[in-house]
Amino acid sequence: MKSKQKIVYFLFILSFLLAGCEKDYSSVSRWALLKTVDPKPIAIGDKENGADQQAVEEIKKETSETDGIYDVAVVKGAKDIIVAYKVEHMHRFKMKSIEKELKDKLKKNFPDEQFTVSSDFKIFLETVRLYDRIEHNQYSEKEANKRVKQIIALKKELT
Amino acid sequence: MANKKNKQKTPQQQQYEQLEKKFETKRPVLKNCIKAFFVGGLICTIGQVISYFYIYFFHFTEQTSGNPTSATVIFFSMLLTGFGIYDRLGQFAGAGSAVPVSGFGNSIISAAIEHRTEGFVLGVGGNIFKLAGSVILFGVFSAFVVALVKTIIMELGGL
Amino acid sequence: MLPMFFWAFVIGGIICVIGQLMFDVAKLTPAHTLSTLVVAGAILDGFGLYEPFADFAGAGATIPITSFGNALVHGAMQEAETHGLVGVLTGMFEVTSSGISAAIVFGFIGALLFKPKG
Amino acid sequence: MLKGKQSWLFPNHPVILSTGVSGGPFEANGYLAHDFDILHDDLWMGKDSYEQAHRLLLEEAAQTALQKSEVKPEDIQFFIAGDLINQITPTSFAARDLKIPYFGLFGACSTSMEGLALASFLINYQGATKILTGASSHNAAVEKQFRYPTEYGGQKPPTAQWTVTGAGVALVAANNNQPNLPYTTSATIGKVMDMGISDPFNMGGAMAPAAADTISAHFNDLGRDASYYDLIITGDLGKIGRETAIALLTNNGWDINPDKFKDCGLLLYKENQPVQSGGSGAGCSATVLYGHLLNEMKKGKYKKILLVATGALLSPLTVQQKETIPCIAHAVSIEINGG
Repeated sequence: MKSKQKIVYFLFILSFLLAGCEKDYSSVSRWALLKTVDPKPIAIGDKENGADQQAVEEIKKETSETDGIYDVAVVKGAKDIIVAYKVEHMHRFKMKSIEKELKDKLKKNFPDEQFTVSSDFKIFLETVRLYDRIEHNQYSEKEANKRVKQIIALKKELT
Repeated sequence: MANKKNKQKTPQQQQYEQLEKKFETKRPVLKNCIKAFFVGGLICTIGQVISYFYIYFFHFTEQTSGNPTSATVIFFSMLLTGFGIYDRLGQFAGAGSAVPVSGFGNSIISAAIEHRTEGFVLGVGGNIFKLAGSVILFGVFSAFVVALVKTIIMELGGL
Repeated sequence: MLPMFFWAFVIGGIICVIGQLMFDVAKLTPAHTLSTLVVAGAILDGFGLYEPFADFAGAGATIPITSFGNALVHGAMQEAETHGLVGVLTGMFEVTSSGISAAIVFGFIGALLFKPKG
Repeated sequence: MLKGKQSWLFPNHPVILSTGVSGGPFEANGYLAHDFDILHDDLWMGKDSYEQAHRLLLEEAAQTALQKSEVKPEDIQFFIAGDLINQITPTSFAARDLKIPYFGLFGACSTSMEGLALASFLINYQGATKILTGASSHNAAVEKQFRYPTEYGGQKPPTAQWTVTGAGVALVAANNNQPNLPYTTSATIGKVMDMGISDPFNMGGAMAPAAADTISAHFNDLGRDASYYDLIITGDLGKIGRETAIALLTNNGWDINPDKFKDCGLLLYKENQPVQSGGSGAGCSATVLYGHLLNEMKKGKYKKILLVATGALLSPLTVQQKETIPCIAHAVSIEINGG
């Protein structure tokens, strides 16, 4: 416990120093928490204007129209679709009911898809990071799908 | 309670109390509240920064980042207590530094430091919860009662 | 994110002001004040009010000691869902353990490293 | 000689042969720093615990008093002293090393005058020729016992007082017509008063009635009034207690000149030091009297003073059991024949 925490604090200080030199991510995910980034929805392994791509764009539109939600990131993996979004601050009190409402709505409109819906900043951040890497072709399709699974696992830890 | 006490007081004592009140320096309630507001708010904002730090750089979500955040705040509280700064901050800010979890840490750490002259087992071990003990006791007991009541209600509701 | 900081500051500050009023107006000792706040946190969570509040205020709700009561109830309820009434007892420290263990560990490290300055 | 109800007269005028005063870092920054014989710049004073540092303060003050008058410990009959710590261990442990027959006193912060009154009485009636008497307190040791750990960030209200780190010791001896030495002329032993104050952060308010009662008794017993003295000085009433005591005495029909009614706890520290209502503790009246006030008397500023040391006889236990605070005050008058 002790040594583990020590490492954490060491990293804590170190990462402050390194934060300036970090070149991994492009500016989109870097500012993901600070401002509205509005990333394009992505369907992994799908061509431009494919059926999947149209579906994710539809999902994004649907999600964005929900009351209190802004800045939506959608990534479609092999099986699952991650829908991460931000909630306007004054709506955060009823964040749980917004999530439920959105889930029900998506299930109704897209009965064939598997959704992972989250308003957690971490999930949003990771989704945008994934989007960045796919956009910059840093990930192969396989890697991207693996990453999708990791994010879903992270979300499951929450509950 | 206060009423019962007053009844026990002789008229002479009550008369004296009134006289003494005239000379008693009033607690600067408004000033204290403003100081508590700003210091307490600042500590919480720092906590928010730390939790975003954990979200951004480590595998913590908004929900799970609470744990490392309080641990970090308590760590800083240890440093401030050890260097003799926290007691001065406490005199300035009152509840502003006592109510956040750093104040909980301070109460444990200050008791531990204070009693090291009596040895680590009887001194530190025996006195470390001298101040925080009541918080833990009432926290745990009230949580037990609340959870018990809630569980029973839910099970009855399920019947 | 920026409103998050703002609300963390404001809500955290307000909880501290409540504590200060308990010090100065109700003339409670720090131990009484903090115990009362913890119990208040537990009761609020009992009514399911603490979580939305924490969603809204972030660290403004999780850093003040009230969250300790909330976390204890949370741990107990989580276990209660899987293990029934026994879980209330066993699950209590599931969520809060980090705060207490950090305080204990750092308290002891502090005792090893520091002397009271007076 | 008993005079009136509760006062002693000392017709043989026991003299205060020499004094020793030690203090801590906080006192070194105060107004009266130059009146201390020994000042430490660290609360630990090189010891392993605050309690040991507490003992060191008393030992040093005692040694200084002995050195100044070139008296050996063997020539002293009794050591009468006390402090605030449980079972007055710092004083008793210091007595162990001094090897002087010892009376341990507990009168909380009134210990200094309790000791001086008893020492004067014994010497006046040939019970002894030389007695060492004193009182001491150590801020951190007392805080640790009575309040919170010293590093705990609790907020002290403006009525709170700051415990003095310091010891004052006087060597009281039979009067052999030594020139220019202060001598004690009378003492009034107070009774325990409880006016129903239960706030341990408002000691001054709790102790003021005891001080007023003892001063009134002193005036009545000896047929004096406030004009007899150049200075009436209380031990550690602080701002609130001092004003309350003046009001109480005025209500009782005594004419008190506020300029001649001071408080040891208010003399020690500067305004910018965070002592809230003033200094307190057993060492407060002891260090101020045996240092500052006797120096001023020797310089001729005061001829007759009345020192009223006040004590709050509480313990952390009684506070938690919601008991009110019983208080006591003892007065000793000290005079000097001006050169």
